[in-house]
Amino acid sequence: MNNILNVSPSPHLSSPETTRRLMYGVVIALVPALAASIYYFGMGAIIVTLTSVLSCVAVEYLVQKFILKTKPSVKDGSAVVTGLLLAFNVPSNLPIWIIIIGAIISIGVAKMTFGGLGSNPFNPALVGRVFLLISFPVQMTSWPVPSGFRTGYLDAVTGATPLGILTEGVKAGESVASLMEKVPTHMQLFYGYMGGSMGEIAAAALILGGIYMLWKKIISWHIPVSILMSVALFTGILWLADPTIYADPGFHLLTGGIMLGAIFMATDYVTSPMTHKGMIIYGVGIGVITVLIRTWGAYPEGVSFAILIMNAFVPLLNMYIKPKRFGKEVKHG
Amino acid sequence: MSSTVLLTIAMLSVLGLLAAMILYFVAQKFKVVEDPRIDLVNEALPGANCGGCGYTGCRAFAEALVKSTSFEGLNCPVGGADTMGKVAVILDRQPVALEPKVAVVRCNGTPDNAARTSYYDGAMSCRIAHSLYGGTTGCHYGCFGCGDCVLACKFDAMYMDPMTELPVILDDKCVACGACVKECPRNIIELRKRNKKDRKIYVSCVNKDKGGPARKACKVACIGCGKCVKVCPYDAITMDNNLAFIDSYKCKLCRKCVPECPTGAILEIGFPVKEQKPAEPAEAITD
Amino acid sequence: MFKTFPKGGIHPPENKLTADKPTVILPVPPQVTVPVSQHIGAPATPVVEKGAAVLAGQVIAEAKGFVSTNIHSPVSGKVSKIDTVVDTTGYKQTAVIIDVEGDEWVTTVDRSSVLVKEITLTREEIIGRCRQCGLVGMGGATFPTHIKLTVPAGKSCDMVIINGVECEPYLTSDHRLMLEKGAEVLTGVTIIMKALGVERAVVGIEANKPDAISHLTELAKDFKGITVQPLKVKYPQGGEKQLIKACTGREVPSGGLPIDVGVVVQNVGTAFAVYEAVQKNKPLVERVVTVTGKSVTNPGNFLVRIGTPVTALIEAAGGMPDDTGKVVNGGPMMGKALAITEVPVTKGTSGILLFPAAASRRAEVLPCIRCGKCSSACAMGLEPWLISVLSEKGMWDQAEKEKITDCMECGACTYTCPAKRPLLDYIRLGKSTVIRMAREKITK
Amino acid sequence: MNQVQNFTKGFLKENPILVMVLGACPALATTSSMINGLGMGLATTFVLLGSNTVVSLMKNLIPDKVRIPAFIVVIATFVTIVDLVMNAFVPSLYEALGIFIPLIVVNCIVLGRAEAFASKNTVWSSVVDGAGMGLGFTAALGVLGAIREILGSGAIGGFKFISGDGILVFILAPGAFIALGYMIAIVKKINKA
Amino acid sequence: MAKMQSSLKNMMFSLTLISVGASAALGFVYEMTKEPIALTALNKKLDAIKQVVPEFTNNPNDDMFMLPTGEGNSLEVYPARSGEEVVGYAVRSYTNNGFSGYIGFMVGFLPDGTIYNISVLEHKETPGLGTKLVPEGTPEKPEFKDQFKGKNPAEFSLKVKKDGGSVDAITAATISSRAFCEGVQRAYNTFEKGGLK
Amino acid sequence: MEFILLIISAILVNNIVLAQFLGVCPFLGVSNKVSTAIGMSGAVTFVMVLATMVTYLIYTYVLVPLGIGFMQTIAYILVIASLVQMVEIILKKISQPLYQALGIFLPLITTNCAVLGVAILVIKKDYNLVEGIVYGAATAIGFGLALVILAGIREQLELADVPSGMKGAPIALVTAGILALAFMGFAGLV
Ligand SMILES: Cc1cc2nc3c(=O)[nH]c(=O)nc-3n(C[C@H](O)[C@H](O)[C@H](O)COP(=O)(O)O)c2cc1C
Ligand SMILES: Cc1cc2nc3c(=O)[nH]c(=O)nc-3n(C[C@H](O)[C@H](O)[C@H](O)COP(=O)(O)O)c2cc1C
Ligand SMILES: Cc1cc2nc3c(=O)[nH]c(=O)nc-3n(C[C@H](O)[C@H](O)[C@H](O)COP(=O)(O)O)c2cc1C
Ligand SMILES: Cc1cc2nc3c(=O)[nH]c(=O)nc-3n(C[C@H](O)[C@H](O)[C@H](O)CO)c2cc1C
Ligand code: SF4
Ligand code: SF4
Ligand code: SF4
Ligand code: SF4
Ligand code: FES
Repeated sequence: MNNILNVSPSPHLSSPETTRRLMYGVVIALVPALAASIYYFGMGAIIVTLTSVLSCVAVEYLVQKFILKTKPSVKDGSAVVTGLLLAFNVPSNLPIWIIIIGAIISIGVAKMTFGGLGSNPFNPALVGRVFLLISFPVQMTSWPVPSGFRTGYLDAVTGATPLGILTEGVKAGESVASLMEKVPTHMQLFYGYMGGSMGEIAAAALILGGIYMLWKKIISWHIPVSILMSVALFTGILWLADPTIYADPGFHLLTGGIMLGAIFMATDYVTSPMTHKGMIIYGVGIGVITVLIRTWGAYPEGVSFAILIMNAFVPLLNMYIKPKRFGKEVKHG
Repeated sequence: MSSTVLLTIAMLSVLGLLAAMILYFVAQKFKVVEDPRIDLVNEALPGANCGGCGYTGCRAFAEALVKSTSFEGLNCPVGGADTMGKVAVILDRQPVALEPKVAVVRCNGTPDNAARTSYYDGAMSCRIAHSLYGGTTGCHYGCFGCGDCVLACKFDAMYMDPMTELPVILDDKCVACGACVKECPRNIIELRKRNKKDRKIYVSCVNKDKGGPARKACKVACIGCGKCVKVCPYDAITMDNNLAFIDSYKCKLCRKCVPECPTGAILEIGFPVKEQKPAEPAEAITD
Repeated sequence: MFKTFPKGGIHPPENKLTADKPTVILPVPPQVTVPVSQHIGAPATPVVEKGAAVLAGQVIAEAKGFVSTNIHSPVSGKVSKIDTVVDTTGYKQTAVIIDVEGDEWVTTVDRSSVLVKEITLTREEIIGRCRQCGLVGMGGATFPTHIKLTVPAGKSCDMVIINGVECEPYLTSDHRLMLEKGAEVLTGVTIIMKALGVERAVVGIEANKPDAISHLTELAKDFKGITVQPLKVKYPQGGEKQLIKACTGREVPSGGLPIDVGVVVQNVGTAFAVYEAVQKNKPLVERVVTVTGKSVTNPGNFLVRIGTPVTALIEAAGGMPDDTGKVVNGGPMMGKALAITEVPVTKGTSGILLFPAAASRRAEVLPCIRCGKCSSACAMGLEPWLISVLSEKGMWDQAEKEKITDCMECGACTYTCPAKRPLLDYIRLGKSTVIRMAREKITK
Repeated sequence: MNQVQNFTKGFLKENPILVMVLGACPALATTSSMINGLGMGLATTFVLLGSNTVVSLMKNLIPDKVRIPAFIVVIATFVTIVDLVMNAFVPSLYEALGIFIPLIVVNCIVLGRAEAFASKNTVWSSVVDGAGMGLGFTAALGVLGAIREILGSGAIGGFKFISGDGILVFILAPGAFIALGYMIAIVKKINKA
Repeated sequence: MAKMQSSLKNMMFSLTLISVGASAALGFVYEMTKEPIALTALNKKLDAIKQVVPEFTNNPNDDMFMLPTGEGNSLEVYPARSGEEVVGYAVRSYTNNGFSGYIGFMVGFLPDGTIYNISVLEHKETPGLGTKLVPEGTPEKPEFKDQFKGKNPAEFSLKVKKDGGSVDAITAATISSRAFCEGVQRAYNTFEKGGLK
Repeated sequence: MEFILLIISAILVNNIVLAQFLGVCPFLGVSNKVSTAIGMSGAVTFVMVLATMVTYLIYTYVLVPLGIGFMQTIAYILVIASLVQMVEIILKKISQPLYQALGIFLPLITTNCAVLGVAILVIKKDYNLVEGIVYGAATAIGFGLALVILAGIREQLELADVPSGMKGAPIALVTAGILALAFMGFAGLV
């Protein structure tokens, strides 16, 4: 015998797909949106992104090394994705210390506390985002207005998001038609010319990333499509019912975090259902809650909350919605 | 006294009386279904819910104890005589004196002793490995070293020694619950009588192959030569399927068998060093 | 045109390196080791003693009980000893070890290669012959054939499906057999049909074997009731439930057998063995084995005697490459890794697959990211991530509710998992535990 | 058990909220500042002391079957007394604690102690137990309140040490849950060591 | 002393005993605290009034009268007098449109309608956001409320700037600010319509 | 419409556990399994509606006329405790299956401060009887919703490798915290 053989149970083959490849696939898919926000927000976008990614990775590493005393797993890339998405969900002029708090919450509280990758019931980046939104409402809602590449960071000129303008205006009794003149055109919205969170603005870039992920089979269509469809349907009904106080579906689809949320955040494997049927229910839930919050709630935007709320239902969906088993059950004597 | 105070008193008395009556009738209608001693016994048990007693948990055992008429065959290995004594007081019975036990790993197939013939690369579980094939060495009986037993131990009484790739039992922590015994797919672990100063003498091998193959697979295998059986003055050693076994209740720790074994399969642990025996890695097991 | 089963399935790289390598007859080795248990069920009892002279084709171990079958000597020579040896299962088993002397056969065996199409035996005789000749399923499960050909009381059978799918990557022994012995195989199918009393047989073949499809389609014109069904390439199409679904649309119930939907599935190799046993009175003492692997110098398909050491096969394929890290008996998806290569070929050995060291180790296991890819891959509609963790945590009751016992151990889930979780390892553990517990409950 | 142990067990080893996780509602609801937490803790301590004393005094006068209603009456009486007294003399704290003062009556610690301890032990032991448990509860609430106040408003005991706001979540519901969660985890760790 | 058995008689006896004891204690404490509780409530009101109008000598609580808001309900008005001269009116106003609903105010007007001061009596607004309605600042560090002091709603538009008024809203708490304005406006309207100006 | 708002408010916006901190002990204690959580929700709903009704009547028609409103706490707790007992007896007599399903939870409800809390809140908020009952029912549903969600998550966490120090109450609390965070999104709906 020349060498000692390896013995393992079958199968002896494994697909080339790995967790790391999937995670970096998401990173690649996020590049167009990142480019867009750097184009519109400049230096701020770069600083926010770098801080967020670095602090997420650092928090994960430090928690594993010093608190949990487990093998560091930062190289699986999930912390990078969380970092990027956290950055995408905050204004590009957010002070660094707030971003670091966000990273601590995202990774430290929402992910590692539950046991790290794969165990967290809630989307870490969104927990971080919502935590910041509620803790630092002032900083989290002063949105820089887009301009060409800008080198300034904290000193950006701020303004309201289109959704903010809409919500405020409707509450103050203005008609949607007159408000629509104050917001960018649908085409501008599509290319991302609006105020908002760093990464949510450019629908075009986000859709591009989504197509890439669909092509690479990183995600399936069920979640994004069911979210977008249900938002379109719900807002469409409202719009048809009373166009003076409800904006059109196109506006709703192109503004706020809908695209980012539907394509990148609701699709997070860990926190979304396992079966296609479950995914559709989940998606519709997100869509409906989003519109609910947008039209009747205190917040002008509700995607983050909607996703977190539906995250909470995922275990129940997984429990009660099972894939179709092969073969009917028969009684055996 | 003001009228408020009077009203208060009246009100509360009525309420109190009502409550008392309701509860009285409830109590009358539904006499206690559960023996209150079950709670008491349950409280006296350690609450580890380890299953060492053979029941699904401490409470189930408490029920069994209360229902039983004697303690024959009922024992909480975790609490030991102390606990059983307490239970005996509660139930007003005689405790059965049981000798304390301790778990012992009966394999010494370190990489030095038993050469690896294959590398196991499946999920880290002895059961899975065991259901896959005979073993990573020529010995198809010995330890796989994936540590199922260590995971099973609820009392932190075991760990895997990375050098020997064998589990080690910490005598002072082991409560002889037997979880590891049940878990080991190879039946390597045995509960043996606990001797003074944790001394033990046992055949640290479970290989049932004939001498030749056994020896070839592992330097310290029991080859079934029978010398120990002959030398034992107390008939404590039996030979079955080419494998010697020392009954811990018959063994008087005289140590006569130990030098007899040509392969060193019999280990003596916890004794003062008598003579310098070369290379006895088993000494590492105790401390 | 190309049918397949509807849910799940994967498509690993096919790597059919030996598809065009004609079968080579391997010389008889100087010594053979014939385990007495080469099938599912009770081991056979040796009926020869040390030193006895035996002829090729002579019974050396007799079936013990119903689910068992005879073992024949594959060579002529002298019994050197009866001992326990490690065989392809990885465990020690009783085996008859024979020193080869010449190649004398039992005279009743017709060794000519003339095709005999006419079937003279009756149904009962066919089944008896299969039992006598030690036939087992050649598709991997090695279930004694005579049992499968006996339709249990209360069930009825209306068609036979012949499994020519060979969906495992690398393996080509069935493929070669269909090309080289097509007519014999189809005659064997006809015999099986007769034994079961059915009029219809379908041979399912995957689209990656176009030559076999056209060859058998052509030949089948001469056989009544046999059609060839081309199938899409998708693993695990060879699993009998999937194959039945693909060919007929019938769904074998959970916990049921093919016979519950009126079907019996047999492998093409089994059909060939049935042909040889019934028409030529030849017991199952040799089979085609594919020896393959990317590092193998001279991969090929070999006709070998049972009991030949695997080392001899590897030698025939150019020897064991230095960097070999894993040797698998069977295909890469379902085959069994060998701890040592000094083991004999048995009735169930369909291939010997060598992996270089670099490809032989499993990747680091990461936590499940709940991507659901394993669920999508599972053709049985199970949730591998769930049942494997239930099994890992010892939650047997829940695992049973989640139908862990329906798993056919195809390994598609483990293959797909991006986190490289050993899903099937734990599922297998859970499955066997659940089955054992269910049995204990019944006996109690 | 000696009385010192009897007293101190309520702080870490058997802390009502941090170990037994009883009385979680007031612990979450009234700890948006340290002062409120302490106030709530002291109110509970008073009830606990009172009910433990009375119950152990009367333990032989109360037949088993009515012990629960009897205990409840005793406890509710003390709770109402606290309610009235606080309303009269510390109105600001009374308002801050709001509905959670009457709810002391259902705080499992109080009934639990009456049932598990006071009804079986001497008056003195019961007083010590009540004090220990109550003060343990108070300490836990105080610390939790302090943590939330420091993080949430950048203040301690109402005294601000930063300008501007803190991390607002910590004075809101989510922060309460999260802070208590980690606090329990830490105490678990300490108790284990 | 032996433990009492659970007979009906014993149970009733014991519970009645406890009830009587408990209620006696309760009744006693109630009697004792009745007055301090009433006093506290009154003081609270007087304190609030004191904060929002100039020094007075009367007891505004005794002189309280109701004025209709014109929305179907009435507000309490507390006149503050120094001697015989009316120095101001404290109007107990409210709004239901706070972030968490109801907010109660005491708005103090000088007899000419100028706002003297405002005090928030009751609210459930979010800590850190809506709560910024409450504190009173210093001249160096004015708080939200301070911008109303000395303004006369006749010329000072009681609306947040977003809605075209003159009030600087609290950052990120427009809803609370808006509600605050509404409550003050209600007080002013009532005050004005009541002909007190 | 008013009732709808009341219901939405009680279930989503001012969820009894997640926003008002009432009933946290059973929320943590009975949320290990979804099936038990569902049973508990049913029992709580039943008792809460009944208790709200009875306490309301006692308060308005006994305590207030007699001028002893301060006896609220003591009267309520006795009423609730006896009520739970009675429900248990009646349930046992009239419907075994219902008793099997809810019975084990009933004793837990006596010390659930949500029940007493709601009874007190109904008075505090000046609801009339119908509003009070609707409020009680909606609150209980809100409790049930939160409980079942938490149970689902905890059952899933059973299978995950939660760090040992966080197991049990701590992780349940952190989960509840994040859940509360998510529910804050409903702010302003009413
Ligand atoms: C316990 C058992 C009983 C079986 N009984 C029958 C039977 O009565 N009829 C039959 O046609 N096949 C029977 N089989 C064979 C199965 O149908 C199947 O062909 C065999 O298990 C191999 O299938 P596989 O390679 O897909 O696993 C039986 C198998 C087992 C394990
Ligand atoms: C996942 C899986 C894949 C299989 N693939 C094949 C295959 O490619 N060819 C084959 O003949 N049998 C295959 N089998 C075995 C068949 O299910 C079945 O046992 C066999 O066709 C029955 O025929 P036999 O009894 O003649 O072997 C596979 C079984 C499983 C579980
Ligand atoms: C939990 C929470 C509490 C809030 N509390 C208040 C509040 O008390 N008062 C308020 O005006 N806005 C509050 N807001 C913010 C409003 O939802 C809304 O964003 C804001 O009032 C209007 O935005 P602006 O002032 O930035 O224009 C709160 C938001 C959240 C999420
Ligand atoms: C398709 C996809 C989407 C993801 N979305 C998110 C996300 O929205 N937020 C986040 O924190 N991590 C995201 N991740 C990374 C990772 O799954 C996440 O950190 C886990 O929840 C950590 O357990 C995503 C990963 C993939 C593959
Ligand atoms: S021969 Fe004995 S000691 Fe050696 S490995 Fe096997 S069981 Fe262990
Ligand atoms: S070592 Fe074995 S017998 Fe001893 S306590 Fe651990 S599991 Fe129980
Ligand atoms: S091995 Fe079992 S669970 Fe996995 S895919 Fe195949 S049938 Fe499904
Ligand atoms: S494929 Fe792997 S990572 Fe994905 S759900 Fe299945 S087990 Fe988890
Ligand atoms: S304190 Fe509220 S339920 Fe326990």
